Amino acid sequence: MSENVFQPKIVAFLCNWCSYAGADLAGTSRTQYPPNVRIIRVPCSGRVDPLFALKAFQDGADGVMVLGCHPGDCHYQQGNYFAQRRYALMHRLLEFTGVESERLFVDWISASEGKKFAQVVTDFTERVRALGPVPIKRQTPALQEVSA
Amino acid sequence: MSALEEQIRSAARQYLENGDVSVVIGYERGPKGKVRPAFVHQADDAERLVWSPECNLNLVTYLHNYKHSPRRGVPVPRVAVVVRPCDARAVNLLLHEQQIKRENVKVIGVTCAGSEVDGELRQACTVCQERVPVIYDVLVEPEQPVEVPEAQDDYGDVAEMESWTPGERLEYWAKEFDRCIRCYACRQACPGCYCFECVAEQVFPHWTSIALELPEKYFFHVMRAFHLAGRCVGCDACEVVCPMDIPLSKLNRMLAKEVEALFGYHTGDDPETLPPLATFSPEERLRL
Amino acid sequence: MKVLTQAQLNEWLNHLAERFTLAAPVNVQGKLLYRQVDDSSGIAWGFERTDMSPKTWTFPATEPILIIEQGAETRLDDAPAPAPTVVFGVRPCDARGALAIDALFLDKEPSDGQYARHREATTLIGLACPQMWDSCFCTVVGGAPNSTEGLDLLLTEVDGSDGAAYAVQIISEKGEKLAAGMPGEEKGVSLPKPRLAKGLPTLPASQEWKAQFNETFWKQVTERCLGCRACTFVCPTCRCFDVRDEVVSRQPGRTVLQRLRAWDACTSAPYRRIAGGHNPRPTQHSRLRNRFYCKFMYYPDDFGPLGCVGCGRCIEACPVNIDILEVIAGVEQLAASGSS
Amino acid sequence: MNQDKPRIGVYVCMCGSNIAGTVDVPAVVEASKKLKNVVLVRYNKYTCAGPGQTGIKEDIKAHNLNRVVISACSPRMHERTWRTMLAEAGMNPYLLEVANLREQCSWAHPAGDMTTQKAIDLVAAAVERVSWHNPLFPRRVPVTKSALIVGAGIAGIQAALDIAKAGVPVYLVEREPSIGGHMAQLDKTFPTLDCSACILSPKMVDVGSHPNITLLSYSEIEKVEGFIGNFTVTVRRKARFVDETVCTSCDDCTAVCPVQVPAEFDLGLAERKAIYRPFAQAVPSAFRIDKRGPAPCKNTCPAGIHVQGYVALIGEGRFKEAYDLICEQMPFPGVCGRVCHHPCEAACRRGDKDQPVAIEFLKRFAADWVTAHPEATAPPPATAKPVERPLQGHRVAVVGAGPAGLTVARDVAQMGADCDVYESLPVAGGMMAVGIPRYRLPADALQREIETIISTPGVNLLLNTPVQLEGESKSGPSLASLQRDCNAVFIGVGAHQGMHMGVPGEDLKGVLHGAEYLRQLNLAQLGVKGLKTPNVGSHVVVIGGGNVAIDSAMTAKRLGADKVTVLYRRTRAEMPANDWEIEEAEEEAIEFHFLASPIEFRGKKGKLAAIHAQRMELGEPDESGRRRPVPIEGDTFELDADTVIVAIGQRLGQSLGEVEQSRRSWIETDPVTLQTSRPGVFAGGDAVSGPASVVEAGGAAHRAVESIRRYLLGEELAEGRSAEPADISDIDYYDPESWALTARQEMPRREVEARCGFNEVSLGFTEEQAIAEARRCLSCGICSECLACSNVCGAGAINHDAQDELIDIDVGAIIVASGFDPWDPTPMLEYGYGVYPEVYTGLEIERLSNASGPTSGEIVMRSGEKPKRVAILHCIGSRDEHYQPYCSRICCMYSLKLAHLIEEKTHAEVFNFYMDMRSFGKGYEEFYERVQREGVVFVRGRAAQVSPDGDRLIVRAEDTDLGRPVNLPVDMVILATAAVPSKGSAELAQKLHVTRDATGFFLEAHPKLRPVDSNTDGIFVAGACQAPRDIPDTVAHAGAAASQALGLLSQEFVEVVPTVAEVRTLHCVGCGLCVEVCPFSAPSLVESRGRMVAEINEALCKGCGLCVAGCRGKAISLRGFNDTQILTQLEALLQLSPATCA
Repeated sequence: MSENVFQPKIVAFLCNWCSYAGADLAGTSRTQYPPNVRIIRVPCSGRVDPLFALKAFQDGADGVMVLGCHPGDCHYQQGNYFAQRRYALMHRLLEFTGVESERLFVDWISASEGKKFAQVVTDFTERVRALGPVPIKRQTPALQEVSA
Repeated sequence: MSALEEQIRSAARQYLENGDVSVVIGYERGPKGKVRPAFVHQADDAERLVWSPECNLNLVTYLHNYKHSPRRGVPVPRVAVVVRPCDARAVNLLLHEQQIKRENVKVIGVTCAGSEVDGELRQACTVCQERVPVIYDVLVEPEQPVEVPEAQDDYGDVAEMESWTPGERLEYWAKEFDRCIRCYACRQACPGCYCFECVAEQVFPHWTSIALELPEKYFFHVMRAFHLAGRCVGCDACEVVCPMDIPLSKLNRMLAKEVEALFGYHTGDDPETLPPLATFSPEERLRL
Repeated sequence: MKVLTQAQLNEWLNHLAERFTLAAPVNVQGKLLYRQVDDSSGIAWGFERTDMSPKTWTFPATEPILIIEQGAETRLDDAPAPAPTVVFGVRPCDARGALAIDALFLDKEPSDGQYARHREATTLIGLACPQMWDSCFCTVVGGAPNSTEGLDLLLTEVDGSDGAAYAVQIISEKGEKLAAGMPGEEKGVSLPKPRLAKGLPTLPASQEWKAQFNETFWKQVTERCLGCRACTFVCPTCRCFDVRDEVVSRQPGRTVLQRLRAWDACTSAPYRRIAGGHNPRPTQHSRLRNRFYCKFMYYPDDFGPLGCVGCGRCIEACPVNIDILEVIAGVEQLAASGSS
Repeated sequence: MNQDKPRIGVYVCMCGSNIAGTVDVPAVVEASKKLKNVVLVRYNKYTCAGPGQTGIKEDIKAHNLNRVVISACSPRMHERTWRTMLAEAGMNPYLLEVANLREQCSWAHPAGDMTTQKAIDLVAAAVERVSWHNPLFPRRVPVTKSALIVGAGIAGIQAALDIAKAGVPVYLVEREPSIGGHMAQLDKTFPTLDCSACILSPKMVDVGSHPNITLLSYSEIEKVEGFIGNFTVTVRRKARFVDETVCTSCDDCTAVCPVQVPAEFDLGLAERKAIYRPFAQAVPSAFRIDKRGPAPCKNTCPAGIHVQGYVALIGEGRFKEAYDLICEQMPFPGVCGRVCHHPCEAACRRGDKDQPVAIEFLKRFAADWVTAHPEATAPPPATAKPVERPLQGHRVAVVGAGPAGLTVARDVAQMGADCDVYESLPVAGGMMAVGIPRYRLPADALQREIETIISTPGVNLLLNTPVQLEGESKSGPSLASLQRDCNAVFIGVGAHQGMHMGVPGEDLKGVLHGAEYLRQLNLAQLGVKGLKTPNVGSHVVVIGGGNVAIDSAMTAKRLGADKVTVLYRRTRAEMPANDWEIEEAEEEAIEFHFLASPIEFRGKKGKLAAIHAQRMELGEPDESGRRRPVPIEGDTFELDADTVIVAIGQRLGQSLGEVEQSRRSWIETDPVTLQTSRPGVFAGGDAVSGPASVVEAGGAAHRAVESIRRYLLGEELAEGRSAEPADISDIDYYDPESWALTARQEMPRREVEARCGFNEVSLGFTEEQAIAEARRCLSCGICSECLACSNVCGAGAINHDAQDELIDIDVGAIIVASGFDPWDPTPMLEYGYGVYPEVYTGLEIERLSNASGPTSGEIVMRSGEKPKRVAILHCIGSRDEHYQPYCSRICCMYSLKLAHLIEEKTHAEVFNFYMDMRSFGKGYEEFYERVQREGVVFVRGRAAQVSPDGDRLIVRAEDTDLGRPVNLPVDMVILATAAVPSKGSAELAQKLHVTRDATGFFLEAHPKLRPVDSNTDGIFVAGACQAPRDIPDTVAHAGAAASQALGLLSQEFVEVVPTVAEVRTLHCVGCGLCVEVCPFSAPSLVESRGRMVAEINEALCKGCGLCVAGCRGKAISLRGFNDTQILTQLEALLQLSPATCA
């Protein structure tokens, strides 16, 4: 990859039962996807407080993914349904306050959808790359001074 | 003295005289003529109470100060509170969230013709069609019925902003949040904000910095709006109290609009209905 | 005394903006705030009282005060030094506010390094008030609309031959240095007398406050307090802060933290809450009362100056109309009734 | 928070070259060394292997490590292994964090700086996170020592027997009525060609008789709760309607069942009865009744007559049985068959397509047939049903001998009560006798049915005995006296008084009222002494638009009127009379004058001469929905008439005293119980509802009888009852595949010219007509509820009212063995399955070849002839990305087996069209060679199309070996269809919270190492539900699953994850959101220091974190996944990695 291409930072919260297993399957099948994504394992998409996404953007994530089991397949019966409602609203809120809603990606990936996982990550990385850096990152003047 | 004032005072006097409540929360005028919250403990003091369109806070917020027993062995105080229709929805919110017990609160509901900020009718009031509070023990009514505006709230202001580009919206909010001094007046004035320790101030877990910089202000306001999703009653007290005049109601109204569109839910219609984030529907597939 | 026409003043300010960070009252979406300006054109002339005090330049709302680098060994660095700054349009009360803060941060050992660097780097150009505005009460707390205390230069608007003109009083050495090369001409002018407010209370002495500490009066005053931080953040003398170390960069072998200082307020509940949830000032009543006692008793007793300069901003900012003048009058009355 | 300063050991696994080949491991190690709190970093070739583990254990001791980060494969792979290792080294197992460098890094990305950078980030974030780990202590919970198996095909059977053998109780749940699955359908098994049933049946019998196995056949999983070792499974035992413990499998019931439907077990190639057993060796061997819910006709019938049942019986020519069945609910079949308004026909689903079944006429036919065949009316053979007489010793009074009263009398008498029926008229029958004209209902038809009732032992009819409902009577009985003398009273006095118009001249001679007029006429015709036929003049005008008006008009005509005019104030469209009655009246030249209403009857010398009438127009609809007639101001006219019959409605005509009245002066009753305001007094029929029909009176009678029974036995009157019929809108009724349109039989009628006098107009169906008409029935409910089976069942095993039952079962392990289904090849239009009759699926041929199948083992075409040439097409729906991408694994071999069987049984030429031959198992390749030697032809090439050619079919394919097209004419085509997950797998997976793979089969925890574990602990998969497999593999797989389950069940305790939610009480404001969102009811609000706060029941908490994320004040946290841990990991990941890769 060329040096001057923008490499977005992407954080993905993956539920342990479906999506994390799906990501594992992508690896097991040697399906390739961009290394920009950093995965955090959580028990359920219902565990992922939308504030995590907000916080991730603040800390400089250019894109945040929250992936859970398909509706009806939640290991905990209802977690993804609640996640869906929470993220629907957080999405609108980000959109309304000027953060491109494409930066927050919520989807359902089953344990058998390794291919889909890789595809989704690849597409998302490219979309976020096109958007450029997240606009609400915390700027720390002190850091710039020191690291300069 | 208006008919409304007379009725509020007489209700307050009666509650205090009968020992139904130990304090009545209403409005009074300060030494320079400004309207401000009043706490009436004696029946004779009921004469201090006033009512005018300038009464634009949500006094239900103060119920949080009276929801617990002050000392062991002392019962939870009983309180009367003067409310507008939007404030009354907050009473239902707090009832649903088990913060107050119905028997401990007397609601003096005022038939509302809209409240004013700096002499101008609050924007939401120009389209609000609710005149009578959803919950009250005493209804304060004017001699003449209050006109209901024809316009319903179509959230036109919010919709207009939604037509902007993300960049324009970001610029707008960056400008507005830039003035924020993180004084938390918005949070403190809100009946729905009553966490023991706000996420914005917690050390463990450490969600956000103490800095008064734009990203932290953004985090705070978006976080607060999210925590009020499906819970905001639209009283706009947050915006009214903001010393920096940040149009916070827009955030809440945007979410109210979405909550209405997605879930058909209005905060505070009654104390029983589960708010949208406390329930789900297996059939729905929302835009994500 | 040197007198500048508006044009000369503008020219001078433009000149200053090239050499210094120039801050002045700016109308930001309807609010008057001291913001950096590139030249005189951005200045909100003819203002009364700004919504925030110029404290933001000598005691910023947030700033790093220490840089901590953890690697093989730990290294501590001062926070980046403030740039040389001129604040223009400082009202005399606000300059007295800076002096009040100095009493704690500079005059007592150990002094606050970062604050000292700010004060060192900052020159305050005052603009005298022609009158006391609504809610102003500087005269109650020992100030005046044309007080020179704490300022480096004070400009007073005088009648010019065509439009406004400003008479310049040089107050400090720093001011003198800055005024070198200032345009304008020396003239004999008499400075106008500001119009003072009437019917203001008299400030009771510190011991009078002490006597009223347990009065039910405080309950009445504070019952409606929402516990926000607006009054303290707009105040030119409030200087409480919170400190936290925050990681700003992590690399294997090198973690950089900044020690961040941000304004805090004694009126808010978490201010004195300690681990385990205990709060020595458990009620809003005790918290707000503390603010008044700090201003009129603890601070003058411990550090000298009053903690209030009578700018009246807290009266304007309070969402529930808690009025410090009403409090002063109340204590005055209590003291009078108590002594009789 | 952790007390000690973290001392972290980092281990970077190379995983051979799996990680090291892509990630620069030395660079990761060097970077890790610089991380905060890291004491030592090592790298291993294989960290999971013994030496790797031993080294770590030694390091922990030697370097006093208190945290460990292992950077290796996915934690889903070895996290458990390493946790155990930590425990062995004396550390808390939860002070471990695994960085996934393999599945989510080295395997997914190319070698390079970015991949190495990602690996470094992952390790560094794990190091930061592990600093915040706290020791956690799993809870130990006892294991319930029993297992549940879902599905009882060969896999479920094998697993059940294996577990049962080990002494552990097993619950075997099968949704079909019998166990056995698809294996029971097969003929022979490959490659040994032994009989499938012969090797399966003994195992099935073992299951049925094993003391450790509880067989729950015809049952489905409703809900699964709990966790490993402690599941609670709710099983729906679907109503079988035959008690398995009582049924002796004698098979008497199927002989009498009149309903035939295609047999599922034979894939529709044969038929079965509605009561059936899928196959002879079924286990359990009990029968089952196939019901789809109440048929719409029965459900709509106010009296609840078993409509579909008697229609089915008539269709079989069993007329007497049909008559008896009708009589169970309706003692007046002959009456009802003539005058019913038949709502059943409106509900008949036939009517959606062509015309409804002529149900009413069939009922009349049954009644008439019985009358005409007295020899057949001998009492039915004594049934096995014990006669219950629960009301013995009670006395019930019935006031009014109309249809309601007589039905009540019969029913309570049959239950053993003594019943006095009081009738004020000299005849019994109420409106049936005195309201309906004789040309509609001949006297003998009615009289016969009344006699049957009053001859019921216990019924005592008292004619000419009015009962005074108000106060006490000196002359005769009163309601009060009846209540004193009897235990319960039923009032069914009807509505016999005609309403008056209230216009001037209504008292003139010549003005009659409908009800009284018809009563007088009927009583006279019945020969009651002293009553004369009423006189009508020559110009008769009937006022009104209801049935009474039409009856009055038509009788007037028959009594000699020259001209009869019906005057009605609205239009024909609004007339309440039945359409067919109006049509008949029109046929008989009755005139209609619409939109007019009399305002005065004008007379001469006290006798009617003319009607002064007002013209009307239609205005707004009234409350009945009909448009209201509005007078047209000033528009009146005069109509000559010498007789007027006012038929505008009827009323009670009796004062009620203490019995409450409704708004319209009818008797007020509870709609569910029909009890009046006086306890013990019930009422029904026209007196309650206003004028209605015989069948509605019958319905009211049933309702009242049930209430009287409950009342007399001291039971709660209303419990479990409703005033509404069952809601059947969701029932998916049976649709016969061959639903041909057939016209409804016409009712033969008397010619109009012959309709003089009071002869009956309708003549009734012939036997042939009746049978033909009855066979038009679609058998909506499948079981017709003719009750013939109940009548013949000697064991009394049949209960037509059985309900589904939900039972909760506690088990420690669950095995899913839900099997596969053969794929339905209909979507592959090119093969013409379902279009050309001679295209079969493999399983269909299995049934044909099976000696107990529809052709007794003959492989023949639908014509019955043996085929001369057969083509077997392989890979139908398998290895095809449009359908199933996978190889179904069993098809090659079963195709070979079928080829052999066909060749053997028919000597036909057999052609196999295949893509690749997969004969992988023991003896399979040898079998392939054998079949080749037998002369079966193999063409390598997937068949492209099957098309008709006269009587034969042409198979088109390309022979890829020879590289030329093949066009082969054959007699029969067999499709070797794919195996797909069995129907309902998706729902089952959701209930069990286990995952399925992309093709829908259940997903194993690891494809190689954990082939029978699902990804939910304690739930195992067995057999073809996990992937298509043949019988030997299925049996082995099931045995493996059983052994895994036994391994679990042999433990006393299981450890339950400690990663559950906990509340920071200080921060909790008690809003209750956690209580609202938790799917497991783990949080609740409790009082703490004067306020309400949340508390987590750890035994119920599953650790999903739904409440944690919902809690606004962050008062709840999730152990092992708390906010600080996740935020630290998040910050580390983001702060470490530069935005642009340098």
